[in-house]
Amino acid sequence: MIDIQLRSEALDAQTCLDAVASDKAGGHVLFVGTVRDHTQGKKVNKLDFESYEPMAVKEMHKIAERAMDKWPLLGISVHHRVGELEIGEIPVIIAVSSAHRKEAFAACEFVIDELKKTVPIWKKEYFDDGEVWVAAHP
Amino acid sequence: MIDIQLRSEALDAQTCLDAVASDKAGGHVLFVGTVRDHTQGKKVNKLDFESYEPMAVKEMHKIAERAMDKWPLLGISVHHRVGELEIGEIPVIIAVSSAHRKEAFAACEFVIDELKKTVPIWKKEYFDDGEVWVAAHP
Amino acid sequence: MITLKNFGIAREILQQRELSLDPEPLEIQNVGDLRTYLFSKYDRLAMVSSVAFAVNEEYAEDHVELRNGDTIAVIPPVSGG
Amino acid sequence: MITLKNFGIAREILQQRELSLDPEPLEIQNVGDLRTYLFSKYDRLAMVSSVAFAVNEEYAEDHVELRNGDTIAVIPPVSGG
Repeated sequence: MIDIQLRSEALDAQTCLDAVASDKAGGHVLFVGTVRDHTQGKKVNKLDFESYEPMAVKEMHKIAERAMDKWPLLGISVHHRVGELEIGEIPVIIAVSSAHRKEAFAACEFVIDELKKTVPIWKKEYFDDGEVWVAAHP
Repeated sequence: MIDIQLRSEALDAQTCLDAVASDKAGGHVLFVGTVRDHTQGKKVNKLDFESYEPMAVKEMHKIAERAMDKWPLLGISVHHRVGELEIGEIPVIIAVSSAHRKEAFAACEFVIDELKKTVPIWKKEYFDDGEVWVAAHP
Repeated sequence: MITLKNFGIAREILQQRELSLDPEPLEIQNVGDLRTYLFSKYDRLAMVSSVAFAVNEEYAEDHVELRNGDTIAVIPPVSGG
Repeated sequence: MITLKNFGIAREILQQRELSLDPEPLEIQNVGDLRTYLFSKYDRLAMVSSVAFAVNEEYAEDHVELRNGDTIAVIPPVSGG
């Protein structure tokens, strides 16, 4: 079971856990990203996430399918937020369920690592003295 | 911040996430155990968890402190259920927060692995044809 | 007197959650002596895959001495989580 | 005609989210030709740490041919999560 969503409303951990629930599941691992109040020593005021929506959803699906091929999983849910986020808000939640926990940990970490590499979503950080597209420049 | 609870009421993922929330956190990793409907091919009807309460709480604290020593974490929450549980119910939730996700994944997996080795809690599985204390016999 | 607290399968084998024991007449001086005594009195306990002990809520090896008033937990293999 | 969709810093540098381009007069036959054209026209884009392209919502290497009606996304370093 794969559940991929790109949303402009607040994300919710329980919703993602419910999406991967199964009577055969023994372990669920959830990753919840939050907007930190600082990056490399600078105070962050807010973030803005932009996405290439249809392709972002496709790429998240591909990652989930690769994880399903690598490990015996029961479900994967990936919800990513777009738009403006305040400190403490949640840009991404990933939930993975499997019969045993080891696979769920490995798969959840794989999904967030790959998501950060390939999914066409861009983050702009706003500071007191300006704004920057993350990773755009060396 | 360490939050350890042994509870006879239902556990809740969001409660554990809230317990480890911090403006400095970038990653939260949550492990949610659930009661599977089968074990080694046999259908499980329900479970019963018994604990040596004061020592179980102490041992969970020790594990959380060891994790805090090993990784730069912001918070750990460990909630364990006792009493009778039906299929799909949650015996354990572990939430870990840190500035970066790698440490949160490693620490969350460490805490559940150690919990299963040392915390004085015992699980009895009920089948159609009997009941068994898990791991009591080779 | 010492107090034994029995859990899981140990509680079922000893048929009580808690019991008091006078260690002196039984020549029980440390955790190892208590283990030997319990394993010989309850042969089903000796068949459990491993039995640990805690003295006053801390895991204790066989060499740990027992004192009057100690609370000793009989800990079969744990299976939380 | 091909359609360019520009995201993140690429959108800001090209100053529009979407633009149409006739590749024939510019002798743009594949993704690599488009990259060369954009980098020479927008020197700030050439300074971005890496720029990938997607043709019709799939990542495409420089050798991939462009056809009339294709939608090409200009993809600066992603930073989701």
